[in-house]
Amino acid sequence: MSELIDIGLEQGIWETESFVVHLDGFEGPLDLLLQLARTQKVDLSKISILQLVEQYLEIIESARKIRLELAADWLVMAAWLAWLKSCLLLPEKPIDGEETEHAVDLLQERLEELEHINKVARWMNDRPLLGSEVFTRGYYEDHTEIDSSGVVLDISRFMNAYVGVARRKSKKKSWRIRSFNFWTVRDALSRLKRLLGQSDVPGWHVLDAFLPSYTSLQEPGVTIDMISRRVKAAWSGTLLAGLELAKDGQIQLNQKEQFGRIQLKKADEEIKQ
Amino acid sequence: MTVIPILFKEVLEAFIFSQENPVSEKSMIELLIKNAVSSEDMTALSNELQLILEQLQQEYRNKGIRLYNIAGGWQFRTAEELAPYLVKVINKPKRLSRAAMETLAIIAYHQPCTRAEIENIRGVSLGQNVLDSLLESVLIKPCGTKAVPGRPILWGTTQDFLSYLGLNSLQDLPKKEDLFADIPYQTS
Amino acid sequence: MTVIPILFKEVLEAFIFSQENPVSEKSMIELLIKNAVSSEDMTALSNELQLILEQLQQEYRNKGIRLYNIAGGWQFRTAEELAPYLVKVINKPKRLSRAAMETLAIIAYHQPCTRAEIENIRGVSLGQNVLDSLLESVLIKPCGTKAVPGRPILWGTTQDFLSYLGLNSLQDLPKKEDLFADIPYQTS
Repeated sequence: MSELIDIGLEQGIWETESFVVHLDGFEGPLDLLLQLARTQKVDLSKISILQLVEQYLEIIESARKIRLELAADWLVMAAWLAWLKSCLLLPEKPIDGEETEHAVDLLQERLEELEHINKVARWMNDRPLLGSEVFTRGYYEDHTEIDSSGVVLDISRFMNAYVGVARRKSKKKSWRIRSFNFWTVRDALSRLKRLLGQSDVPGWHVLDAFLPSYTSLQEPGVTIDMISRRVKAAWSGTLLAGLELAKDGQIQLNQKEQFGRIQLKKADEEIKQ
Repeated sequence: MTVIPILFKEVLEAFIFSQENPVSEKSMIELLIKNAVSSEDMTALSNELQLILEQLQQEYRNKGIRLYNIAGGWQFRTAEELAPYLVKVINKPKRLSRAAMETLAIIAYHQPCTRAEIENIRGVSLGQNVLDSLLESVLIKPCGTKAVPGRPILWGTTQDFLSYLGLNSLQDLPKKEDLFADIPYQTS
Repeated sequence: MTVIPILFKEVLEAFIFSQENPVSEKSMIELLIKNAVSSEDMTALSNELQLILEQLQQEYRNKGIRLYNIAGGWQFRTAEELAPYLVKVINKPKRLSRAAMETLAIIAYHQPCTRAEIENIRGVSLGQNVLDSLLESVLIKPCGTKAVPGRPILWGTTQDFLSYLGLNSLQDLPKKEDLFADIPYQTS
């Protein structure tokens, strides 16, 4: 039966099967077995398993003479079938007999199932397939219109926006408070120098006299509390400016007692030198 | 006792024609209701729709375009018997290989099933390229996993599978008995 | 003197249907030639094709689908007058920008108010597009003018504004005092 084998020639996938078997054309040993079963031209449930097994083993045997590297699953199937054949030929052992019957049934079932799938696949392949034989419309029309005239308005986003504005606004206000005009040392220095330059009154003057006027510290919207802080700032500014001028020797400072009034006067010529 | 105005045969014809996929009767009913076709008696509406669809199908019986009931909906397609003339000018996609077609057949009949189950029936291991080609053509989809060790993926067929074969539902696949009815094991 | 077999009316019908773009008469002639339709007399072939196309167009005259001669080719399309029945409107409401939302909130709480007042509260100048978008969405409306030099327009909210927020009246807006319990300074 070696004329069955023609290894190396691809068998057309959907071609009608000939009696010649090309191993490469088969999808595994089960596929080959099915093909061999078909050649018996009987119902799968009535095939001669023994004949089938003999055919398969013969093919594998002759194939191995040509191609030693025959795939493992083909050989495993061959080994299993060889065992099945030996059992079928020696049916006298009762235990083995049962097992053999089961094995035969199993093989038959699998072949039937595969035959079914083969037929379904063929049936599917013979149908007019979409994209191959039948075609849908090549162009689609889209009749959807997008209406975006509406607005998403939810109360939480709306309130959030308002609170956001208010918070930004209140932050701005407090920033302006921090930038209030305090009487700085530099302000005090220039005021002191100016007043001393103008003053033609020799002798001691109280430091209080050099403070900016209370009314000049008053501005609309400024609280009483803020004004008293401005007064204190003016005080310390003027004192520091006085100390600075005294260090330079431009003026003399005098305080008679602790927490007493601070007095100042233009420095004498001799001290200046 | 007509509830659907005569004009709507044309509207439905245009609606089915304009859509990319088979149009379900449900969306046709929706379209009718949206266009203020009385919807008091839903059964009457549905029955009448059925009549209109049959009438349309009849009208296209002898044309190059036919109206088919596919994958649970209605779709216009070119007439099957014109394929030999059309394939000469239309570029066809590659056909599925025998391995892919058999795998698809197993999945169709045994869904949901695992890769191991497919391999067991075919008696050969399943190449990844086969699964890939079926997935790529959207003919199969994963349908969860099997509650066994390793939790293998279960495969099933898609809506596109039905559309591909021109079937309305899985019920339209041939029965085992029907396939074996013709003379078995002809080698010719 | 027919050169095109009768069957080819259907073939051409199916061919035009299957193509994405309008099919030129040139590619129809190609299809005929590839299918071995006699082509000795090209003028006769072309004339007959013309007749077939006109016949097809006639057949579809009273259907939901029409055959149109578009952009130098032929294409099936749904009948134009049926479009109103097929239109499916999808609502995609716009979202207001932050500037628009803030402006709207200020108008709601301080109405009627002028543009200058809004700018003063927000601390930034108000783009015309912001007011336009609110007007376009019918959320605000002019409510007369303020009796100051220049007579600026006074803005207020509309009925639509209330219905968008699901409020019955402006009284239902949360009170300012409740909103700003922790902020000593109030935007007034």
